Amino acid sequence: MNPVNYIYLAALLFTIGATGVLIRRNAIVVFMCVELMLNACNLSLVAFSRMHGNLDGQIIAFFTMVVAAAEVVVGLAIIVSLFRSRHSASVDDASLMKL
Amino acid sequence: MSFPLLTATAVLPAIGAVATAAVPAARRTAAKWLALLFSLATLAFAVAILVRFDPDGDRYQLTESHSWIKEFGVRYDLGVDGIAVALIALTAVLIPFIILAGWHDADPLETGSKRWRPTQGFFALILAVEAMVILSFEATDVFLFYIFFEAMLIPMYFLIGGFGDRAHEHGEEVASTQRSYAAVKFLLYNLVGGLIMLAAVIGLYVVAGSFSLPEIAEARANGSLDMVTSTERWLFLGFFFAFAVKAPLWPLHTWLPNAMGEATAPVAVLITAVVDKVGTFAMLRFCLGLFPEASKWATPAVLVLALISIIYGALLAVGQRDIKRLVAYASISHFGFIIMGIFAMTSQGQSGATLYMVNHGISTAALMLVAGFLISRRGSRLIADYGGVQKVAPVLAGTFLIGGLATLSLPGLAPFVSEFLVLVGTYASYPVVGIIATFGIVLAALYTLVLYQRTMTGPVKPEVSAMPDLRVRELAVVAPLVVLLIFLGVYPKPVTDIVNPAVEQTMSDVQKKDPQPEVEAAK
Amino acid sequence: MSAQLAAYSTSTGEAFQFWVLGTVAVIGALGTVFMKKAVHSALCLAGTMIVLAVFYLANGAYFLGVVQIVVYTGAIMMLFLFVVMLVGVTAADSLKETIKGQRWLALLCGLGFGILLFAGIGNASLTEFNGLAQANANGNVEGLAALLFTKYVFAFEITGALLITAAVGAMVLTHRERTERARTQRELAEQRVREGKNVPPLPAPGVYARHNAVDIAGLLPDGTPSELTVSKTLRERGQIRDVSTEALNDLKALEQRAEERLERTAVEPANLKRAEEASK
Amino acid sequence: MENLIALLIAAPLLGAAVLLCGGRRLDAVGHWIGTVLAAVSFVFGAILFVDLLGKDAEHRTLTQHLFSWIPVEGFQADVAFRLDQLSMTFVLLITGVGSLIHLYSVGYMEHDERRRRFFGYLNLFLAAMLLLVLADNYLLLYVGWEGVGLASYLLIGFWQHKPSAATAAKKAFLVNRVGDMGLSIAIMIMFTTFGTFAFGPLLGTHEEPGLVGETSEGTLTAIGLMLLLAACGKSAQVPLQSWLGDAMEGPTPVSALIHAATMVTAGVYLIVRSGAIFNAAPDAQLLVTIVGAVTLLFGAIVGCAKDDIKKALAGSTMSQIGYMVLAAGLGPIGYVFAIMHLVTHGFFKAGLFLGAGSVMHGMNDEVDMRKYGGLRKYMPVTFITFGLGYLAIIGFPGLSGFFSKDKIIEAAFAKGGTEGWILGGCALLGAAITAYYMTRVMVLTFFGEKRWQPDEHGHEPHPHESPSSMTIPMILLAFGSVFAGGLFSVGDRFLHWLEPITGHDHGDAPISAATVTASTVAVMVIGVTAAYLQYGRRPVPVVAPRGSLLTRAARRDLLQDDFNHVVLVRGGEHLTRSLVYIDHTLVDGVVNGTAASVGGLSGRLRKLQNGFARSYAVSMFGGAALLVAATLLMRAV
Repeated sequence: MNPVNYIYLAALLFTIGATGVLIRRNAIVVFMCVELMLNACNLSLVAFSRMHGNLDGQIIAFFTMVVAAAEVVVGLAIIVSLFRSRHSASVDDASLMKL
Repeated sequence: MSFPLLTATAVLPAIGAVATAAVPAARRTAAKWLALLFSLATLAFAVAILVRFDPDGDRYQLTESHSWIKEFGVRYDLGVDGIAVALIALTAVLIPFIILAGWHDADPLETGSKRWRPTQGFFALILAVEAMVILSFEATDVFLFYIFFEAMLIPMYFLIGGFGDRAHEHGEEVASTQRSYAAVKFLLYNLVGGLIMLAAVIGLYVVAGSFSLPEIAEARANGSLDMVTSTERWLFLGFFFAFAVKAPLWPLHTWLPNAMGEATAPVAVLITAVVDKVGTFAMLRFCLGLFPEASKWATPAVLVLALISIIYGALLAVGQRDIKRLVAYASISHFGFIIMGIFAMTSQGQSGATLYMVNHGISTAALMLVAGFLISRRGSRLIADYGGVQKVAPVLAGTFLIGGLATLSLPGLAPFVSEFLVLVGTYASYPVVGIIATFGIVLAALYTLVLYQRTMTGPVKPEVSAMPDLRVRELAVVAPLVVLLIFLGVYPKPVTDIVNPAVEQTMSDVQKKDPQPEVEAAK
Repeated sequence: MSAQLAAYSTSTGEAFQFWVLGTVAVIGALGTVFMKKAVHSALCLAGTMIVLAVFYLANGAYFLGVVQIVVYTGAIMMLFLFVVMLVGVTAADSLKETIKGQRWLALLCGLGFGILLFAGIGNASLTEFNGLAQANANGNVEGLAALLFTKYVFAFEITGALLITAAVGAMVLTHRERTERARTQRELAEQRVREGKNVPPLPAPGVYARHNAVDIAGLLPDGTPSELTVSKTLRERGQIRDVSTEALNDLKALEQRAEERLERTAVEPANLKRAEEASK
Repeated sequence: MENLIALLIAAPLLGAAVLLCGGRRLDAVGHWIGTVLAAVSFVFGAILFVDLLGKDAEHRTLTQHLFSWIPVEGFQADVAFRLDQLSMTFVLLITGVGSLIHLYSVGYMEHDERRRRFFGYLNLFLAAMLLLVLADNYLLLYVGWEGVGLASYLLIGFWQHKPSAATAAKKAFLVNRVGDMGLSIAIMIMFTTFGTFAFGPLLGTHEEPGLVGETSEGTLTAIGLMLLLAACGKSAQVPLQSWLGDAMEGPTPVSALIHAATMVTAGVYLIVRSGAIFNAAPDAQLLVTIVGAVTLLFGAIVGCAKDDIKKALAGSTMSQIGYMVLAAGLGPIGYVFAIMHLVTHGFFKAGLFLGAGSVMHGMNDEVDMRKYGGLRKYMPVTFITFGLGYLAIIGFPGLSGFFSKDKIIEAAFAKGGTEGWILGGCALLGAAITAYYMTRVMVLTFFGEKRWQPDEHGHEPHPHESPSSMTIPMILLAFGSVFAGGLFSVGDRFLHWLEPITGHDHGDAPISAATVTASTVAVMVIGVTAAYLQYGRRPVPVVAPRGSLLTRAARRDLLQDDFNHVVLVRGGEHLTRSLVYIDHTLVDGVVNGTAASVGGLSGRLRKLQNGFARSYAVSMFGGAALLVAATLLMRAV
């Protein structure tokens, strides 16, 4: 089997994640979808590194994980404080950007 | 490097504006005198220009040239030809009268109104306008001209929107809303024109690689720079549109009646007698100077529009109920004559048009300022509110009549000379247009005399029965204008001598010759 | 599977594994998106991640595979679950769209984007691939470490700084500074009296109750349930089980049994009335 | 000697300036200043006249070049004067009659507090009129032309507090403006055709012709028609005659000076002066004669119907000028007689008006002839002078009107052909009607029993003779109207005086002069007797009877005003109103509409910014997709 399929899979997961970000209103779920996208990227990176036969891809994937971790920590913190202030975790309720 | 007379003449009022604005609010009267002083000093400098200017010398004289923005070859180039000199003189002459006439227009309203009226600001703005107008008459660098052509709008906007007649009839709020409407309308119209012109200016730089009017004109003349016909036409239209808005040409005229109606009489005079002249002047200097071929191409259309302006403006003037709006429409009609003269492409037409700019300035000033005095006495702009003024205030009525007669260009008064020149010049090249335009003089008589009859004659209305006659200050404003009108009507030679050579230059720019009389042609 | 195998070939086994687990991963992803409750989404996501971990291993990224399981599925997903617990189920969970046209736009974009990606990958010439044989020659972890501490050391340090910053930031965000003194019991009581509502203490759950679960409202003497007896969170989530009817039935049953035992005639209406009055 | 010409104009101009700017302190002496300066001007005129008589006929043309007025390339207008026999005649008429009427006004305007201004205007008029006749080119003539228009505007509207006066003044100026338009167009054509509009090079003299001969007849006809239009405006010829009747709102001296003796005859001057052009454009000439003929009947008919004495006289003025125009249209045959009639008419018509004024003066400003009657014994001097003027105008043999009018009728027949017969017939008919309505005026005013009654204020008018300052001018004018004609025509003095300028030829009279004279006298007698039988024998009703259809029409100036009102005034009002509406809605609306639409569009775009992070995210995502697409396309290309 051609490992390019891994890439296709990654693309598919990424797209699903992105769509999820767009259609879900619960901030937590939105975050999960973001994670999904990141993971998709990681998958593609790993597959690429295998193709090119060097480990840089994996390194990048590794960094991605770290960054994802950091991002999740901060993001969830934000969600929590948001929920405290307005008793809702819906991203639509935080629509103060309206003019 | 000789003394930069042109810069000085323009800078002086600018300094005056700053100084006047700097006067503390308590010293209102001092500010007025200061402004008057500066305007008179400017007049002195303008006279100096007149003296130093040699009609038979080179085309642009007293030139100054400094590099400004090297990257785009924008230069600070000043220079005047006969036409510019005449108009600078007109501006410098009118401003003191405008200031004197508006002496009390910007005083705080005593009738309980809370609206803040910065007296100093009024006079400072007037001086600022003067400075910019003079600079735009002097600039020979297209970009430089454009800057002042646009910057002029800012002080004008505040003059129109900030100061109006004391509205006794309808409440202050109503008046101020109408005023701001007028101001915004003025600004928008002219900005649109200006922006289109800006595009054309840039386009011109792209095509010609320079902003300098003499260079480009020279290059056009000796064929070293030939534009693609379509390009030239587009650029011409870009410039012409802006000038047509400024010197209201039908159908771009509707801002003028609002602006002149809502502004105080002196400001109205400033608009129509000074600022709008920049538009017609620029047609003569830039449209014809830069795009001779396109000008000739556009001539028929422009003439038709001018003709419409003449008749249409006059007819609407007849239909007005508001004194100031009536004068405004009359001005539209007169601007039609000016533009017609410019594009008739005969030396009579163009000399007439230039002369017309000067004379129209003076005559409108006379009529409008007297009308302003009248309005300030009664507090209403409606013609129907007056009647029989002649009996209680004969001098006022008399000067008003003279102003009106000048407006209908009675022979012996200055406007007749210019109007007849324009008509003859137009007839020489476009007989039909000339003949139709002649109907304008009948209509002019109609609206002027109707105005005079309804306001000044007939039984005395009770409201006007206590109306005082002209005061000394007001007489000091009107009398010199009347004298000028009569003098220039009887002996216009001084002006024509200055103007004619410049007009010849313009004619040679557009490579036009006066049509020969049939008889000589036959020989 | 062994390192060699992963290194340079794709065996049919891997193919089989890919197709099976790939399907699982996709299902998981879809579940993440379309599950109604956040908890379920989280579980689906966890599943997907584990599958991905397996794929990492299959691609010879042994270290990453492990990290994926430990860090992601272990730590991060737990974090998610904690937050879900804190926030609880909210009205935001409903999949009903509130912004007009949002869903269709989203699906359209997603579809287009996916197609484009596939197209892109399609014309990308990704046929040749040389395995990780010599890269992983002396161990995948060593390989990574070598790169990480030589080539990418700078980035590595920065990442550390990032993590610390994130930790501090999380604390700052979640820690709420008390601006005013907490009100004492006395003050609260006084306020209740001032407002004149709930002057007696709130009713405890389980009055006439047959259950002692927190999500069951206590019943008033007339048998109607009192919302006040249930915690605020449950109320907001609308997770109150109403048992008033069955309680009333139980009451009837009780009375009947009592009659049978005491051979009494039916209670006089008067008493009943009095009882009702007392209950009011 | 030439320099006197400028002074001729300068004197009254100075007077006007002084009186109008002088202010109240001149009220006491103002009228005398005005009168004296008019007289001074007359003296200058007399001196120049003597000087001209001294020269031989061919060299009686003096020119004075003051300064270059409007020099623009080919267009050279100078302020230059030209005094020849033709303008000399006018100068004497204007200054002479003018001075007399100044004198008359001293008495007539005694009780008017604005008398000073009145004299200022009169002087202004004299200056403008002199400029008109002395100008050496058409443009300068145009200045005088509109100048007299202005003066007449000011004087008609002198009693501005009367709305009727103000309206009449405006009407006069406007109608004149229409004529002026013709004149200015004529000047334009001249300039473009000949490159000049100065009399000298343009018209030439009869020995060496001017540029006129060198262009097509069509052009000349055009010029001629335009000049005719101007003449119609100024001389109240059909179709531009409607203003003259209303102009009687002005003080009577004004009617006498401007609207009888001088200004209204400017049209005739213009035609005669431009003779060279008309001679070369027969079509234009024919039209001139037709206009003249129509007007002389029109005016006469109107004159018969009016009960207002001044309006009746105005009608007669119109008709007399019709005679002059008719004569002027006949070309060299008639020019001289046109001018001759103009002068004699100046005398007797001014006299008649002054008489009318004196009558009104005595009847506290009653103008309705039906309220006069039997005044001859109350104001004898007025009666006699008026009577002499009356005899003169109806052409009583031996008086001046007889000679001039008779010559015109002869000339009309002498035109020859059917035209000659028609024109002559009209002229004769006109003579009959003239006799009729003048007799009517005379009888109604001075004969019969007295018909006046107290006015609304209740005080009975007690007619009395006017002061000497008024009677003296009347007497002098009466002399003029008696003897001028004889003086001129005995030995054809006037003919020889003017011939060098206008040229003359006798035409071919189909009937002998004697026959014409006889018939003229005959129709005159018929007219007089008819009027006498109608008004002298029977008592005159104080209130005018309804009268026949013609009478009623004539009272309304043969419905000309109604036509103007309906067609021009009403139509104009509607036109302007609709235009104002259009300007406000259409022209302005387009702009405002654009503004509104832009605002609406931006408002709609604004809705996209709904503040929901997710919808922003969608656009981001879409953007990303587009980027990918773009990159792919790039690679594909």
